[in-house]
Amino acid sequence: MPDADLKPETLFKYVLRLADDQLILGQRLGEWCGHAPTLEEELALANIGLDLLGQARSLYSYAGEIEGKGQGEDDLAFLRPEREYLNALLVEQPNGDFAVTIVRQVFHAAFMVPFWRTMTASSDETLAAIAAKSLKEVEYHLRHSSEWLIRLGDGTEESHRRSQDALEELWGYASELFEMDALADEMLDCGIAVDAAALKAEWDATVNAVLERASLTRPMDSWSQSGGRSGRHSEHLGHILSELQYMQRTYPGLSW
Amino acid sequence: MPDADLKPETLFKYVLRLADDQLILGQRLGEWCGHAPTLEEELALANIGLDLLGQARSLYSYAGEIEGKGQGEDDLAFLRPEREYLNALLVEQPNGDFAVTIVRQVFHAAFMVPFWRTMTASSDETLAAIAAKSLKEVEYHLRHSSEWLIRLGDGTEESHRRSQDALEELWGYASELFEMDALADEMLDCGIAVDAAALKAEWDATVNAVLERASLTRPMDSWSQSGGRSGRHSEHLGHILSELQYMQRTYPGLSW
Amino acid sequence: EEFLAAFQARIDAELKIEPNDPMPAGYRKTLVRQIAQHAHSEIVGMLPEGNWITRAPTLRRKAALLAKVQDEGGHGLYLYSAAETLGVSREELVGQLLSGKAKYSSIFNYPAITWADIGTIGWLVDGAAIMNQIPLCRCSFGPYARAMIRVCKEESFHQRQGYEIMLTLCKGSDEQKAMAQDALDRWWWPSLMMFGPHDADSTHSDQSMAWKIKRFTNDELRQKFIDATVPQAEFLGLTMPDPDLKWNEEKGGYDHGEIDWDEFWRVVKGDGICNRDRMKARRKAHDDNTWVREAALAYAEKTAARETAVAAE
Amino acid sequence: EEFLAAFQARIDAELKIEPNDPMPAGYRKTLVRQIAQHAHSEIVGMLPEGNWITRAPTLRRKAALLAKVQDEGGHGLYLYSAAETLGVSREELVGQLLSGKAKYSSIFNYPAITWADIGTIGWLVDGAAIMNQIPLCRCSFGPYARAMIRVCKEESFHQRQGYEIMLTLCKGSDEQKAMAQDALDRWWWPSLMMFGPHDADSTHSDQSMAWKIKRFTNDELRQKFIDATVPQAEFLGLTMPDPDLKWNEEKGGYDHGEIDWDEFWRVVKGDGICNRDRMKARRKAHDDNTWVREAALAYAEKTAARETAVAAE
Repeated sequence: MPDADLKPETLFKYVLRLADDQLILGQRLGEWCGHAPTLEEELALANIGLDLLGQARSLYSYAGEIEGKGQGEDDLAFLRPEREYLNALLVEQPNGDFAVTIVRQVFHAAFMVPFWRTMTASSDETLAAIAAKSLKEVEYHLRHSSEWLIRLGDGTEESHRRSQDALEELWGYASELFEMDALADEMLDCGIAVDAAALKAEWDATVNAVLERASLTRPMDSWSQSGGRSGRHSEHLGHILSELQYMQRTYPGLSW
Repeated sequence: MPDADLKPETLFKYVLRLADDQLILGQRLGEWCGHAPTLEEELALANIGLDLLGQARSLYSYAGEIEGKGQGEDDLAFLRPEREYLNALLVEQPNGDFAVTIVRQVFHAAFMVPFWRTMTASSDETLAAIAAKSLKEVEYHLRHSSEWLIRLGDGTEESHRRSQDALEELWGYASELFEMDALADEMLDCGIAVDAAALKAEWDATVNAVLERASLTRPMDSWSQSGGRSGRHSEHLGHILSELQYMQRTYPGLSW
Repeated sequence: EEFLAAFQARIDAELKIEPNDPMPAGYRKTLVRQIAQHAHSEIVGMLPEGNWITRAPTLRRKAALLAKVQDEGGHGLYLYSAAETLGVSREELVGQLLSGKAKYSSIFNYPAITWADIGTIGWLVDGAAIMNQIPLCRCSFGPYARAMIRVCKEESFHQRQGYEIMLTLCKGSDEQKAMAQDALDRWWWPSLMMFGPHDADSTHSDQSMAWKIKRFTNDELRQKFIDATVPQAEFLGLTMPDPDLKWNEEKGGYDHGEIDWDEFWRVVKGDGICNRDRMKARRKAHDDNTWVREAALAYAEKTAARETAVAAE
Repeated sequence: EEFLAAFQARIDAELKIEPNDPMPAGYRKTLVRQIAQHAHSEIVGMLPEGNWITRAPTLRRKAALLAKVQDEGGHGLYLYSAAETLGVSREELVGQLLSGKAKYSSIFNYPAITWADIGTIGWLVDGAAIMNQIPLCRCSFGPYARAMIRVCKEESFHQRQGYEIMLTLCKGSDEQKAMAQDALDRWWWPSLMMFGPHDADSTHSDQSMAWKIKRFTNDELRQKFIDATVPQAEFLGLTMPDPDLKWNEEKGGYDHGEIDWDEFWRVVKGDGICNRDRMKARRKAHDDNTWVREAALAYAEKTAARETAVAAE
């Protein structure tokens, strides 16, 4: 159970950040449906998308409980304005070609594996339980996407070029994953949160190993973007939301 | 003023069909903003889009008056469910490459020129006035898009191939424009509507002349699609609406 | 002659034919065509439902829909594998789909334009598919029969899920009820067409029946489907869009109105509202990702070469 | 030497320099750079607003926004034409934009994420642009000065339109007011940065002032903008996101807090939230449509050849 001095709003926001990451990335993967490179990959992308949606659902339900105002998973997932979505910018980036989708997944999964592993030791039992279940899932996501990145990097000249381009395109969005702020620090002090900054070394090692096997070059740390955690998004999120929220906005308050 | 035995619902629906055609095509043209082939064409597409939006606004306002339930242009444009949009399938087809956009525009304008010209003689004074204003606009649309089609057809091998493909892709959607049904017949009998079927000969002559100058081949009449006039759309319309309606659905009842 | 008789005797004894067994060329050809068509239907069938994944109204429905579409992809996989046991590669079959040479179920050329269509597709389209497929679990060709057992189990789950969506809508607001009724109005006749032409007009039926690839005629299956579905519609409080539909005490089933076979053939021949969009989507997925498949192949070859080199050291 | 003195004398006499007049290489180069940068800004500036055309909340706003974006394209056209009078082609200038060699106003690397951003862009961004541009109507180079007169007229219409959007939001619901305040919070500082570095840090200023390409310093223009804008914000009932902002009776203007020049330079150097998206969008529009421009050229050549052939008969 959370600390006595912990404000529920703080925990609520922290859990929403996590939930939004998984929802928006799951939504992006859903866009691949019917358009994937092979039938096997069609199934794999759906599988990863389903895992992420499942994680998002557990997290939103928990956030609703913490908030205690009767909001359920759907209220939180569908009925907030854009500026209240707290996902990292990485996950809202467009699918691009398959290389972009795979690089985005490697970046995300290489972060989530140590994140959920550390979170299993959270003093918050609900988060610890979600972490234990999610860890197994993201381990598979990391394995699957890394294998693809190796294949693409070490495949043909075209696939090498496309994957190197994808790396350059997304590189600057990775650093936001490791950002800590007052809210995350407070949660860390309570023993609830993960010190995201401390996961950078493992992420680097994981990504470097994949890049080496893929004969790809690690991009320079010459730029970085953030803002998602405070709801300052790229222009992509609004278009995601116009589809995501369409039914709930058009027919408010109904059961489906 | 409308006939004594004319039901207002009939006129309302007839005007909505017209309004929806112009709105949806205008919305599609708006998608080109910032992505057109040249700066001059950027301005031209915006210009055509603006004309169509303007026509749609006059028509929706009039439809709202006919209905007499206090619905304004925005209520009608933004707050109906998909099945109540009555536009022809042609105008909701995706922009595709520039050739597809141009062919769609030629098909539409080659129909609207004789349509509005005939409508200027409508016994409904409002429609006759809208027609007079719109006629000048669509004459420009027809000229502009025909000139492009000629350029593309008689340009390079690639542009010829792309414009022939675009013709084949959209050909079967043209016939819906000429369809008459009980509603349109009733309006025709009252002296309000245009006999769309009777415009086919002029459309054929216009399009044939352009195709000849463009060295393009008129496609075979081997298929045709309809359903839009009774709200049976392709899957494209739903995605158009999720963007079009987003703000009004999210923030109902506000002034902007 | 003698071989054909012996083959027929095996069939009549309800013995399964396996891939390496000798079989008449016509039997092989019929099966390849049917299994491939079935596989293609699963793949193309992902598109109308896939169209709603980004817009599903709740997270639970979104997850269920994504899982369903994933199952359909899985069915496609088993079925292509079953066809491959007959000596034709998946690439070849997919090539036939993309060139327009091979057919897929025409039902997927109708658009999924409202959320109620997702319910209706589960309820009626999967329902009709199950009617067609349950007898196929006893098909004389072993790999197809076994694939069908697995497929049917999942389809019937999808069918219940679709019905449950309809139930939710029908218990909901007036708008939701209207949405459900509208979807039924649009999908009912096309779902009856899924069973194919009337027996009198069906070309491949007799031989397929003899070979026990088919065990019921089109009209028999259609009748079973109608008889099962009408009470479900009644329970939902929906009206069937067929004024001629009525219980026939004598035959113990429903009589129905005339099916619009012109529409059926028009859509089969490529003129349904979505035929072009479906093929465009499949071709685009294939063409845009050629480089990915090439990369996977190149990598596999490199890896194999490296392993050989290591083994040779 | 003598030529330079004579040129400066013309400038000092407020005579306009026209394209065919002799002019120092530096003058020409400065003008080409500035006019091109200005033209590129108009073109890139279409993107953040273009992002809302499909989602504008009412038909009236949709039409006004589309018209506004169209005006910006038109400004781009005049400005490229003005630059062309100095002997550099539009193709060359566009090439410099797409290669990343030429700059455009950094403000357009911030995203337009809510509808209030559309209001704020009109109010603040067009407002700041006008402050910069009004003196340019008296620029020593004739074609640029004349283009600016037309541009300024339209920009000031856009600025009023943007302010009117803000007024509507601020008279609206709590959500709308919050949306307006949020947009101001995000756009205020970037709009102050539009005037460029402080005079002490500004590299090109002195020579441009002497040549009367520039007539006020960056800080002077920024001060004018702040002084004009603060009362407008007060009228809207919005709070400026600068706790140090306060009226200074002595200088007869507002003092303001420290501008984050690190952010300014980061965005100028390509690391704003949208720099990559903007360039990707422009390059894609260019590359995807190469075939269209080639077709237009091929057609023009064919037509010219035909006309020549006819004339020769």
